[in-house]
Amino acid sequence: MTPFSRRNVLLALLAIAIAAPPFANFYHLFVANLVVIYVLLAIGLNILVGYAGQLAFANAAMFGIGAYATGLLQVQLGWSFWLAFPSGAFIAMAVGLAISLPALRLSGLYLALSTLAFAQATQWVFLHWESVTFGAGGFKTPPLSFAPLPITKPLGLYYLSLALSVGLFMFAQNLVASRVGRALVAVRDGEVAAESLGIDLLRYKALAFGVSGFYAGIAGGLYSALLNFVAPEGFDLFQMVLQKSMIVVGGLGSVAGAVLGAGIIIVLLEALRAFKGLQEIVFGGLLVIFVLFMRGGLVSVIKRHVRGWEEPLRLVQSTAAPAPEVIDTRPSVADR
Amino acid sequence: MLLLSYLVMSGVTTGALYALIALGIVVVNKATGIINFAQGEFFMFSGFVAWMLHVQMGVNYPLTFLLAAVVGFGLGCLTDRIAFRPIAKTDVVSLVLATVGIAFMLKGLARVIWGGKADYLSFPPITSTDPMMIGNVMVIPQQLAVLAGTVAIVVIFTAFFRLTRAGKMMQATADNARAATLVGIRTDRIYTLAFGTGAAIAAAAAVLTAPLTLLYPDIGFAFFVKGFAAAVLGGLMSLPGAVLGGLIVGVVESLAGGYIHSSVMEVSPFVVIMIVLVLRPTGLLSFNKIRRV
Amino acid sequence: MLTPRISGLVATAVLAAVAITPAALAQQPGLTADTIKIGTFGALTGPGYLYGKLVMNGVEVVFDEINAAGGINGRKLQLIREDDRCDAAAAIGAIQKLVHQDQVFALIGGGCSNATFAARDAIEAAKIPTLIFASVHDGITTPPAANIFSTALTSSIESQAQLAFAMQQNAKRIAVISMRDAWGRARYAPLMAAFKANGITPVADEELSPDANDATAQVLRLKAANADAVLMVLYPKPAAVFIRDAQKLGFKPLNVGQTGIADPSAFEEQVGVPGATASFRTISMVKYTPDDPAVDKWRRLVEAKFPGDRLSVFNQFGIGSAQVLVEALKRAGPEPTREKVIDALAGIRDFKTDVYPGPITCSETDHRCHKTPAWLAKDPGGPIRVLAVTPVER
Amino acid sequence: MSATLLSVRDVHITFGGVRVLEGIDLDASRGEIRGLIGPNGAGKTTLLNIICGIHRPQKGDVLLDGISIVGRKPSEIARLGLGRTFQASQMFGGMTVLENLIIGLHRRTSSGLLSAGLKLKRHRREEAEMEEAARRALAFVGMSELAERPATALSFGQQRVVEIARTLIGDPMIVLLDEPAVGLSANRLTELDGLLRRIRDQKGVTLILIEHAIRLVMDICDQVTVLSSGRRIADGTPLAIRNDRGVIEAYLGKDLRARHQAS
Repeated sequence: MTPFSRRNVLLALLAIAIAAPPFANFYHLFVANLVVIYVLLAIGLNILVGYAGQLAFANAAMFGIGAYATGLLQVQLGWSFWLAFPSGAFIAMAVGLAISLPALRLSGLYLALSTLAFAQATQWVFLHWESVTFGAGGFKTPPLSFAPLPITKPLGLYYLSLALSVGLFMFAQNLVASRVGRALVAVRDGEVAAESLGIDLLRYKALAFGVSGFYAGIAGGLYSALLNFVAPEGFDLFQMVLQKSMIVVGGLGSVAGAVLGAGIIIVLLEALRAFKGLQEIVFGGLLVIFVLFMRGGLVSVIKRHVRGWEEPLRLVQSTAAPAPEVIDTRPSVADR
Repeated sequence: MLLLSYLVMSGVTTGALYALIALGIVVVNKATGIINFAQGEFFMFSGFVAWMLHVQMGVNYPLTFLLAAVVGFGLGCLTDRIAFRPIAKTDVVSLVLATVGIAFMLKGLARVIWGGKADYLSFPPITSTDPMMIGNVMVIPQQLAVLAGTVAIVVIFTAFFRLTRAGKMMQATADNARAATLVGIRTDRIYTLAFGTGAAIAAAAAVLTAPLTLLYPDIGFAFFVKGFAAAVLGGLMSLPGAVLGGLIVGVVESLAGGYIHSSVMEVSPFVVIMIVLVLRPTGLLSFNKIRRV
Repeated sequence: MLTPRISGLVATAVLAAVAITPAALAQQPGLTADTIKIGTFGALTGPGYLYGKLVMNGVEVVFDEINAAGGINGRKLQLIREDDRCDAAAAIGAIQKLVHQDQVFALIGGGCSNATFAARDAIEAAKIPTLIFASVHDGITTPPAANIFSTALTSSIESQAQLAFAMQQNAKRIAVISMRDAWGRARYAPLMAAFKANGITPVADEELSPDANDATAQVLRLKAANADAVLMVLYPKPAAVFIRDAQKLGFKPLNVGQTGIADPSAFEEQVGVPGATASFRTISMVKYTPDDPAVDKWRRLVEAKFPGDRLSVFNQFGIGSAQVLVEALKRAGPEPTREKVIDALAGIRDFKTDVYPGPITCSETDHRCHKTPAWLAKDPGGPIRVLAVTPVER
Repeated sequence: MSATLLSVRDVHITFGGVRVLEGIDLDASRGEIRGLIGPNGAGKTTLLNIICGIHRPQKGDVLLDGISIVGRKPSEIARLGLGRTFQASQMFGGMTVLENLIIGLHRRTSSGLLSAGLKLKRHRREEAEMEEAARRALAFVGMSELAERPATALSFGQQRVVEIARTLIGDPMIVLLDEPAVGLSANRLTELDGLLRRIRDQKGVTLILIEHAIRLVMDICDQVTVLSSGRRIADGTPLAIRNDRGVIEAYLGKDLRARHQAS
């Protein structure tokens, strides 16, 4: 048997996550809640970058849009959190879909810049549309209450985040192992071939952006409730790099990797508090080291050493032996 | 009319700086096909090194310029050795993220080394500080020095690519890496050379503009984003395109600031770029390549 | 692999261990017979390190001095630093960690306005005595939280001072140029309120990016508006760019700076154009520029403790606030409790530090303890002059 | 239902001022194998790219089963029943061989975001059916044992075959093959020959084949079209083409023709 299979390990983590709060202090609960929120972000981003292969830099902006929408619907329109929160997620999804429109025409580095430009424009709007967004100073969100339930806000929010993360983890896992997930990987591995097989590039790129936006939006809503505060600087370059490194450390193109990556990066960020002032160096170095030495992320290392970690989508391990037949290949100039 | 000439003049001088950053980005992209996110940090770091040489150690300006370029070149080569060459065959996402990691490390390092100096470091001007008149537009001589430096750097690098063996090999590698390998070009050396020259351009830009823009560890990213935008406007592959892109970004900013409001200055180039990319997805100066399958 | 869930378990074990330890002062976290743990938070990395790390360095030299002299009632001060990266989430995390994990006795910190503002709820809930050393956001101290005091010049105080100064100098057409970041906004809104309170409107209201390298457009617009005084809500870098371009374009209003540009001689050097700073005046939160002989002692201590650093105004923020906190700890007596320290802070009246321009006065109802900005001027090439120390009161 | 399945009419295209195709006509009937040959640079691949929608001709029309497909997206044309393989390998490296084949069924399946994400019953059934169909297709090309291999671990020749199988599994009416024999050993070439015949005979699929391996073309094609410098210079049975002066000239050059005839 495989006691440390992917399924068992994830279930054990879940069990710990459910059982731990009564034993944890406010600080641990806060960090645990952050982890759970970042799990959502990392899964969403991994679908876009790891699976669909789109080099997009707008995830922090979509996270921000989710947080702002959830917060502002409460503050400006007086909606309850329970209405504002899902609406915020759908707004982020709609924005994700909208920025995917240029993505059909753009690829690679051009797409990277267009999403970077979008992120800059979003920051600008957060900063300057003061009548709505309260500008650079940000705003406090109304305190969240789980009123009829006998549960405090930090604990309630933690369990809400956890439930959503588990649900959306399952959704993502099903999705990537399906017809849709394969189409995304096909778009990543070869756009022309994917099209020749009837896969509509725009549709699937838009889908990846939309799903990613939805996950970021959910995460944003939870984040605004966790902090009770929304301001532009939370959704900046550092945020973007943070999320990117989660999927790199966990493993590009792996849902379980996104979970591991989010957990590790957030815990590491907390642990790095000890490296007074050296955070940037350690963090940057970590990114380089992972890209250099563990390109498949932690998941690929685990896959190599522990049985039972195959992804639902039978993603390839680079170490697999090539087929015996060796063939005379002619270098093709047409193939860049 | 005077307003316009002032705004254009200021846009052009700022744009020249963006153009230099864009040049570095394009040189690296031409050879390797990736965007070096650490380009802005090369600029920052070499600027600090130049400050140390010139202000703290009293090295004269021309020598500082030279030494900073050498340090920049070394920094670029090191980046290639550490974070590009070992993984050159992997996906673009990983490669780009590795340069992001380098950028963070350089930023952190600069903060540790120079951050305790409390504030924004100033670099003494190399030219007279008295404004001078060109027609009826007043300019600071240092701005003209930046412009002249930009022109010189563009000329030097264009000549490098057209005339020297190394330049031609870089060009060939950019056009078709596999074919270049087949004719015996050591492409890994070309990559090193590209990172090195890209960083050297950033260093030259830093020494030229340091007297205008104070030095601080976070100066890199803002310049990088503008430079990246400029490079994309120019089509990512063309040196003249990068210069044109830089000037456009600078002038757009300046005009938007002067005629609309200063609050739209920062965002204006990005709006322009999003429009350009939607209309012309491969930049202004590149003709559509035939998609090969 | 260490996940937070596992670390949660580990922490539980740690907590259990702590609970079992027969600590005589168990009711007072962070306090032992011979130490007092003080937590500090602010940016150690990122652009905000000026208002975080450097201020903490100032705090630390004061603590060292106290410890060298035997501590407070025999207890040595121990400073625990946490990074908030100028980020709301990280600031809340830092507070939670200092309070619940490190279990510090009191807090001194707060660099970036938004981060500290976001963390206010967490600090308030912990009921821990807290002294803010640099953050200026009005929301941190207004309405006052029982346990949070500030020795920073808060936004509204500084904004009023800036406008009042320009009006005293007989400026008739006052304009504003500001940055649109968290600090800039925290300062901007009260500034507009101050304009309104005085029944005037700014003749122009321009924005300059923190990273700007050219301010031609802004200068031309301000010049076109015929402004005779410009209130600058800018960091030194954009401010230097602005002053330089104003000089270039022959625009010479009264330029009114603020605490962000509190060192006129450093600023003159940054601007780099002789004579450009002639009409520049600025507020300082502290009375002395770093090269003033009056702060020689502190310069020596800072530069000895942090080799390579130069004494900065940011260090001085830390020195002043640490002296205030130390005073409150002393007043809390040999058996201090958090409540006693909070009361002691609230009871500080006319306390003189080595760096602040005027005395520090807190009260039960007003926790903005520093209301005396100093006005500095420096004639090009000449010495710095303290023009005035003007108490501001609403 | 007419006998002509694909009809290319008077297609012109220029790139950057260079005329790449000038007035090309090409017809393919149901169930035939049509060869498309010509010297390098004749415009063969460009023609395929026009047919499958990657390029849009400046002039002319392409009809698939009577419907004009010019201006449609490649994916749309694929869904109408046109398959395509490429000169360079276009396997999806991130998936196994079996998954590569399942992708070929994309156009014939319909699960969307929600039914896939929520793993609805209908979706699970569809997935099971797809896997079964993919295994059958692998068996058809005789590569069942490679199903779980990573696609990139296959040899060049094996990748070729899997690509063909991947295209066929979607049940296209017509398949465009761009130099399937490149890089194949002699044994493999024979296998390919057999495979292409079986595809036509058992599945009734129309094939358009670009190939430099003249022996293969002459062996299996029903009709051959010859392009040179962007023009169609001949069209007919392999036998007729073999003896066509224009073709020989285009391939060998005028001075060589004399020698060719002499020999």
